[in-house]
Amino acid sequence: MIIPLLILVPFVASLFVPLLYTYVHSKKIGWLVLPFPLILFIFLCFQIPKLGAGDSLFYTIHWLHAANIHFTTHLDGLSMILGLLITGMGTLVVMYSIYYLSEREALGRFYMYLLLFMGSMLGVVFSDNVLVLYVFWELTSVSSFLLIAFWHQRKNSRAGAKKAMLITVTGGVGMLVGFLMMHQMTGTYSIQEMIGMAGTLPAETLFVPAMLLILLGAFTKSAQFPFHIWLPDAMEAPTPVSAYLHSATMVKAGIYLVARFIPVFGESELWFYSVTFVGLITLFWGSFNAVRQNDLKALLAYSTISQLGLIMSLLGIGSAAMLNLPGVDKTLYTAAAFAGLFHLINHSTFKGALFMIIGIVDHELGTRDIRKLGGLAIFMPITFSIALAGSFSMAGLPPFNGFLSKELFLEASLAVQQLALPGVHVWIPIVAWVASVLTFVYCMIIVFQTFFGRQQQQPAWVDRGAHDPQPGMLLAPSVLGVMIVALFFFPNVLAKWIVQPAMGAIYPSFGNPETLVPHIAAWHGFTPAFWMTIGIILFGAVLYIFLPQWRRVYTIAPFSWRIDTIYTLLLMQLEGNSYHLTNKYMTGHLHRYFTYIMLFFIAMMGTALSLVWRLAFNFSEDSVVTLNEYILVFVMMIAALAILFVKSRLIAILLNGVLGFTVAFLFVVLRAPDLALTQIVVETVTTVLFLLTFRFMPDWKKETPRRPVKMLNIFIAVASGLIVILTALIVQGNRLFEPISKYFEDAKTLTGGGNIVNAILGDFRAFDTMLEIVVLFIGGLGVYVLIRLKDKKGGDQNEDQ
Amino acid sequence: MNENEIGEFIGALLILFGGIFSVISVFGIIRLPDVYTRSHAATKSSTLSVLLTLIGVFLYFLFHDNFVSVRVLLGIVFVFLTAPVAGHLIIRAAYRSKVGLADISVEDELYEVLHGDSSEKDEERM
Amino acid sequence: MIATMLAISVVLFAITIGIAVLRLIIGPSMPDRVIAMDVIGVNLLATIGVVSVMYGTKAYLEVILILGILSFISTIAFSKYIERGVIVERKRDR
Amino acid sequence: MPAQLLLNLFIAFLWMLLIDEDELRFSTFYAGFLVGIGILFFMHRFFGTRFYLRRVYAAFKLLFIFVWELIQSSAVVLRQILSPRLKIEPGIFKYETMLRSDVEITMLSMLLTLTPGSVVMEVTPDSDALYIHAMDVQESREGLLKQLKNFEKAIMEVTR
Amino acid sequence: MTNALVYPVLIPLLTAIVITFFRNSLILQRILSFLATASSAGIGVYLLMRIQSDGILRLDFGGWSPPYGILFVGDSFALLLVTAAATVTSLILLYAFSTIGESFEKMYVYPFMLFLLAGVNGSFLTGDVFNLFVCFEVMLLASYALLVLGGRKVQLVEAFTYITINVLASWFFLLAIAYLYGATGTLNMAHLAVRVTENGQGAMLTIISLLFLLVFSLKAGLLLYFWLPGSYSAPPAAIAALFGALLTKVGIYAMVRLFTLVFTHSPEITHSIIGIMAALTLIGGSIGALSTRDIRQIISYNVVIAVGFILVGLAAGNEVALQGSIYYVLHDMVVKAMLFLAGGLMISLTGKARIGEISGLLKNYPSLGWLFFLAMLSLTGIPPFSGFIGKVLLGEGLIEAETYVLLTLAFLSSLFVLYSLLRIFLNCFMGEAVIGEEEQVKLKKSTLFPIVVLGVLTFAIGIGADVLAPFVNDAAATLIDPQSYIEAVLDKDWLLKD
Amino acid sequence: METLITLLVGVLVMVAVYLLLSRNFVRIILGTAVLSHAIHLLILAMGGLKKGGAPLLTEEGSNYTDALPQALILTAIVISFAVTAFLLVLAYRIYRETGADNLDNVRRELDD
Amino acid sequence: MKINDVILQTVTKIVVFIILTFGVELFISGHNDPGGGFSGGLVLASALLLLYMTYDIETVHQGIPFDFKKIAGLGVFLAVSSSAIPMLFSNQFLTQKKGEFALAVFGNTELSMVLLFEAGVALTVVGVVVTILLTISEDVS
Ligand code: NA
Ligand code: NA
Repeated sequence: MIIPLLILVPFVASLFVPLLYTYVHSKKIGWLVLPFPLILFIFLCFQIPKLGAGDSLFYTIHWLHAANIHFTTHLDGLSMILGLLITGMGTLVVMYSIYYLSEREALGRFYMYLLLFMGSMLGVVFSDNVLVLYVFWELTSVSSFLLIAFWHQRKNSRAGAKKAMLITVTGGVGMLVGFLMMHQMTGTYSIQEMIGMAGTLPAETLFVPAMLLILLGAFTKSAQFPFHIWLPDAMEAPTPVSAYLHSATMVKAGIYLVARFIPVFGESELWFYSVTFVGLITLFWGSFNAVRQNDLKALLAYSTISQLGLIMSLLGIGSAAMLNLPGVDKTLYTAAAFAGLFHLINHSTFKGALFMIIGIVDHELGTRDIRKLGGLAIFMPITFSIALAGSFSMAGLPPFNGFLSKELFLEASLAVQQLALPGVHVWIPIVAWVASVLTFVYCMIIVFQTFFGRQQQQPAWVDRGAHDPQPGMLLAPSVLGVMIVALFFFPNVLAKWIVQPAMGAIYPSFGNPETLVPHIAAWHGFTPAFWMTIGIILFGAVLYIFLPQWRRVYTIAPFSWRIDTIYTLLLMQLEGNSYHLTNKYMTGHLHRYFTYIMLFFIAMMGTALSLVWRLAFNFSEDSVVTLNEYILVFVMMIAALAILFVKSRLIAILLNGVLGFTVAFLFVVLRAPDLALTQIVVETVTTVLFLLTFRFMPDWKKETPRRPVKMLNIFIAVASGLIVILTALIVQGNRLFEPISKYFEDAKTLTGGGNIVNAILGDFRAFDTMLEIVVLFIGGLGVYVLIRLKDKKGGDQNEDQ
Repeated sequence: MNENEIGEFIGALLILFGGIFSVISVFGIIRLPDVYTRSHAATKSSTLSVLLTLIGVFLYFLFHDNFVSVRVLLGIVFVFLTAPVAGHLIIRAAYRSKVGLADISVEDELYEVLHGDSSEKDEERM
Repeated sequence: MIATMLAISVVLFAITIGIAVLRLIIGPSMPDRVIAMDVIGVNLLATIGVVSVMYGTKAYLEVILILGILSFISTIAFSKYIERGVIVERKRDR
Repeated sequence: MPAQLLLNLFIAFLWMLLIDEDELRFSTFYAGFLVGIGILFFMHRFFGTRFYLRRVYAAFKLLFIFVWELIQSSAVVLRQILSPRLKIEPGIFKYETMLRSDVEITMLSMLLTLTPGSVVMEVTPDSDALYIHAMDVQESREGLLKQLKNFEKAIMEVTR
Repeated sequence: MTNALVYPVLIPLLTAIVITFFRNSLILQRILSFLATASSAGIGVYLLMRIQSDGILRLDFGGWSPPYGILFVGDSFALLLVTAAATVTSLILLYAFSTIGESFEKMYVYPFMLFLLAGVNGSFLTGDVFNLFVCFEVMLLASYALLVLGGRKVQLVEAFTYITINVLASWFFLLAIAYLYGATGTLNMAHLAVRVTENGQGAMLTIISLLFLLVFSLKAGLLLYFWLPGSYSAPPAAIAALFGALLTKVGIYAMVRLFTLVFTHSPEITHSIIGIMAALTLIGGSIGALSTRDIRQIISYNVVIAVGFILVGLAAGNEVALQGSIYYVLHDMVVKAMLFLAGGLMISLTGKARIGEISGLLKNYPSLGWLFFLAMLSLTGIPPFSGFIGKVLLGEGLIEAETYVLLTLAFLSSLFVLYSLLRIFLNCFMGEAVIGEEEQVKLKKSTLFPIVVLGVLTFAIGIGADVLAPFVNDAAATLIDPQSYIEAVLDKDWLLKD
Repeated sequence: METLITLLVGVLVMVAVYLLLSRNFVRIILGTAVLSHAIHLLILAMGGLKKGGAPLLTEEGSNYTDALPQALILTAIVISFAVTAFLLVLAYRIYRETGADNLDNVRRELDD
Repeated sequence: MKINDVILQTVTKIVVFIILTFGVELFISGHNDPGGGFSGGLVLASALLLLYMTYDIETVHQGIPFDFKKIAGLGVFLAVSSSAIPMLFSNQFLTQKKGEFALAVFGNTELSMVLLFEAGVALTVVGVVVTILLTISEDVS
């Protein structure tokens, strides 16, 4: 019960905060928000021992029995990591926001969105039912959208929000379909139950599409190449949001999902390849692009992309442990997954700290442009210290936690060489190493180009009052800074209490998770990984120093490409083409629409008829025709055809009237006196109506459509006529049943009326008659209204209320 | 042949006459030179033929079924009353809408009165 | 004998109607056409009478009267339209 | 005339009551009506008007004249239609009538129009003259005028 | 015999007629018309309960037992739609009360709306094909009148297009009925089902069924939707909402009903064609929604997309897919009404109707903006709003039927829905506010109220989908296995005799 | 007779469809009118023609023609009358409002 | 020269009565013969149409001062509510219950719900047709 409550609390809070804000209209509102994540964090901390003992907490609230969708929460090691990140980072970010955001901002809305996000994110990681997971998944997209567009007056904010929403929701929809396919295969929406059936799945045809679709969701959310393009634009959000959603938590949802599904899909080589290589490409592309950024925040965005790629590739390599390959030491690969989880945490600490620092710089100096910044170390010593820790950690330097996970990563990349799989031996270590070099470079950029150099700018900073911010603002980044260092010295505490249960969740079939947790040590000899690290530092330093020289690489073709351009072009093309395409057929011209409809009719019925031409015609049931009937019908045909050729509409009306009268006569011949009566009167009244409305209209002009149009019209008319005739003849020749009408011949005894038609109209089917006069009544009122209610303004304004 | 059969026969004969008359009068509608003369053929000869026919029908039912059809009688009266009015109105409309007389017409005492002073303008609307 | 007479007359009426339709199509003037329509209406009425006799039924006698009424009304409507353009005035002689 | 008719009907009804049969019968009513006619004819001078059946008689006479004219002139028109060469000289002429009331004018016009060879085209606004289109003015003017006089006289017998 | 079955038609009908006599007493008109729609909704709920306990209900009009007389058949499918239609109409009425204006109110706008509802409900309930035609006509005539109300040029022109196309559709309908009667000699739908089954749905009957398909496609806007965007964006918001919520649904209902009850024997032809048409509709609607900057047109194209989406379920033809379609229909009625009302309000408040002409409304009318946002999310199928459950079930059904192309298109279309509406939200609600506080038209609470209620409804349907589940499941079960429908309509001896 | 009527219906449909495809209001409305004639005759033909006397029980004889289609047609006639009236008045209003007698012209005017 | 419609008007005075009588007769006899509420109503409406054409709206309105919209509404109301009445006696909707009493005027005509229903139909038809005609005519002239 407690876990659903956990999820519910932020949602409830998100409703109350804006309400509260209307009363407490000040920055203090943040202090009221702070307890929520803090209490949740503390609560989760208390659960750690329970999970360490190998337990996990399940709770089900029944929701939709019909669709087998239930709100089942599941707290295990994996979700615990994310849960701690969400609440812990949440606490710090709120704390930071209290000082960061000015009083002028719409704080009520800000905290509402933030809490909304927090609840959704907790929902994502605690849900066992994939559809419920999806519910929260999309809600994180929505809250992210709202937060990115927080300053919606800015064009870029809106564009960024739109891009993030479109891409993540697209992925989400794909993921949903993947889940539905999983349901088709397994009959369940529960992840745990799916894991239980994992062995039988690869044989299913839907296995691969389901896997790819779920990965699509994960990749879009975690900003993996080529879907990463939304993340840099998401930096339009206030910095606390960037720190929280777009580096520490939301983007980790995709990572979480991949980790979650390793037990389900891990046995597939395709899974291994997809996750590993997408991760590696993202790692490379992110770090490569981070180097060229001038905006510190953009740099951090690309670095986040890169780091997410790193974690993703680690999970990919980790999934190799599930591959049924002979003679493979599984722990080599479980170690990769371990590294992934470890780095997941580490990344949140140093990246969160860095974002907050950048925020402080921006807040204090009003710019994030590297080219304008420099030499801040003297003015902002505390800020600088934290930045240094964060950057060096990210670069993989000791004594910071990033060093440890970087080592593990390099080892994992080398471990791949043991795999008997094509295409992995060379590329994975090389890409890993190159990307690490680039990572080193941009970390140096952060440190040295912001806090050192550019001495000439210093007086300007003094004028602007560059100094460390008030202590409150430094509190949150300081906490993270401490963690960066602490985790370097005590990594195994984290490993045992936090990561180990998660390993159990990723590899449920591997027995005791304790065996899956390697001992982390800062120094473990002159391993290949060590030499790689040395190489990274050396090459990185060289590259950093000669950056101005080789920077033009970014203008060379493949490196200058931006996936963004594809996105923009796609949307533009979509809008432009859809405009042209739609305008091509939605012309507003009635005759065009009639043409479509009739052509559809002809195509469908014509095809059907031509396929069943064997259906016999049978004229034996035909009743006799007398000479006068032949003459009259012939005359009717002439009169009808003449309508097409007469040059005045009055003649056409006359001909139509004659047609009506002769139809009435046919009704007499065909034994339908009531029809004849009605037809005659209705025809006359209709004719009178024609005359009444004609006075002001000009006579019709001869319509001379272009020849092809005319031929088409003739074709349509003739074909329609033929189809009607043929179908009618088929039906007349192949009546299947006696009509039910014999019953009505007892009308006299049944209803007391001797006129069967009227008995039907007034009794058997009186309801038709009742509605028919209602129709007539509406028609009458309609005509009245049509004439009487005139648009007084005359013009076509939108005054439609 | 009893008296009923004679009655029926007379009825049928009237009907046949009606048919013949109608063909002849419609022949007039084709042959005559202008709308005014054609209206003569229409309003009366065809009225006559219809009246003959309806009387025939009336007689037939009278003798065949001993049935006095008030509706047919009413129909006869109705045609009798309305046919001339209709003819008169069409012709008046024709003249007022300036449909010309045939060339063979010899005199027109109405022309001066109606179209002489062009105070009333009736353009053709068809 | 009677049947033959009736059959012949029905055909004759049909021919009449056919010719009237021809006049209706060729005109030339509008009143010509209205006259033709009037002729068609009245002859249809007669035909229905004969057909009633042929079928030996009184079911269609209402139709005769109603056709008479409405062919009259439509003739008046057309004449008024040709003559005045308006067939129902709000107030005469304004 | 209406008063006399009403009285006649009253007498017939009275007669029916007097006979006092078990059920209402049309024949009794009919008999009573005939009795009423007799009584009224005997008494009509007291009303200061003509005996109403005289009008009925006049109406029948008018009808007879009309039917006769109808047949006659129909024959003329049919002959003209059927003659191989059209020999007609149509035209419009004005006829000033001595009839005045709406009903009289209408009756005259209808009779004129129904008989072949002539159509009333216009009635003057004062209802004192008719414009008549004749199928063959020269040949039938004599006949037409005679016909008109006949009609006028017969109509006045009925209406006045 | 349950006379209550006719109330959802009779009450609006009688009320409409009665209030025509009180043209000038607007208050009375409003009270009565609202009572009529609200009570219809209530009766719908009551009847749904009755069906749960008593099974499918029927009412033989005049006591003439089927197939001779006309009857109403109340199964869960029909009554779910009746309830939704009446509910949505009553909310739209509330909106109309404060926006439609006195000149409209005196020109019978409420009677027309009630007539429309009566026709719609009749179409849902009737068990007779020809009566279905008549009910359609009641609905159509009312829609014609509503469409021209106000008499602006653009309305008149769109009305002409709309009416003539519907006249053609009605003609096709009659043609189809004529052929069907000629072939089977009956009009009662259950009886038709029996006779078609007995004879086997041969080529002739399939050809006839294609004609019905054409008719309902025109009415529903399945592929043949050319008339829709124009005519739905011409009238005032309340009326457009009514159209958007109800009109296409009737065509959809009829198509589902006939192709699950009567013409069920050649799905490889009929349902395949429906599938292809639905696919093309999804594509055309999606493209259309991006093609225009006119807010109402965008919303109208969303109507088109929904039609394709719902009928994809019929094409798949299995029970889960149909459940999904039913959920989605209900959802769409609520949310389309909401969207049209919100869109209409935007236009009336600003006097502008196109993206790019409006900006920053969120500052002026935050509540309206968030309601629009909510409608957008719901329509995209973003949980936990009402679109989600239908989407999920439909997805399940499509996967089960292995119709992956339809699956792909259906789910892709929701992205187009999102994008098209997001454009409105980002451009019109977000951004710099251009309307100053002093020139800002005041937004009345009473105007906003019905939109709020609709928003609550879409949330409630999403969260409380389980409350609807027994009804939806029953509805889908009846559609999949119409035997219970047939047995409820035709008495035992009839089934034996035939 | 059924075949003959069906042929007539076919011709009427051809004429009507051709009229519907034109631009002038009156032509289109005439098209719908002709279309309604066609469908009424077709419905009648679908019930079988001249298979008995007029469906009046007062008539002698025991064989009646199918009355149901007749009832349906009566309903259809009324409805098509209502629609035609509405459509005509609509065309008239459009003309009074815009001075155009076909939709293309009005559209052109609206676009400007 | 002004138009003198004396002939038309005189004849119409007579003819209208024939038409009206016929219309009522059609309405009454629809039970067993061709006719009924609908055609009866139409004929009545065409009688009125003839009057409007012969005279003019204002003149006719002086003689027949009805709001035809209301007549139509009354008709529909009659038809629909008479359908609903049987429900009050726990019969099915639209049960056309036959009454036992005979009306002296029309002989042994059964007064049934059908008659009420048909009267509603006839009134609606008259009301609607005349409303349409008048609405257009008043706008045109
Ligand atoms: Na004469
Ligand atoms: Na018609």
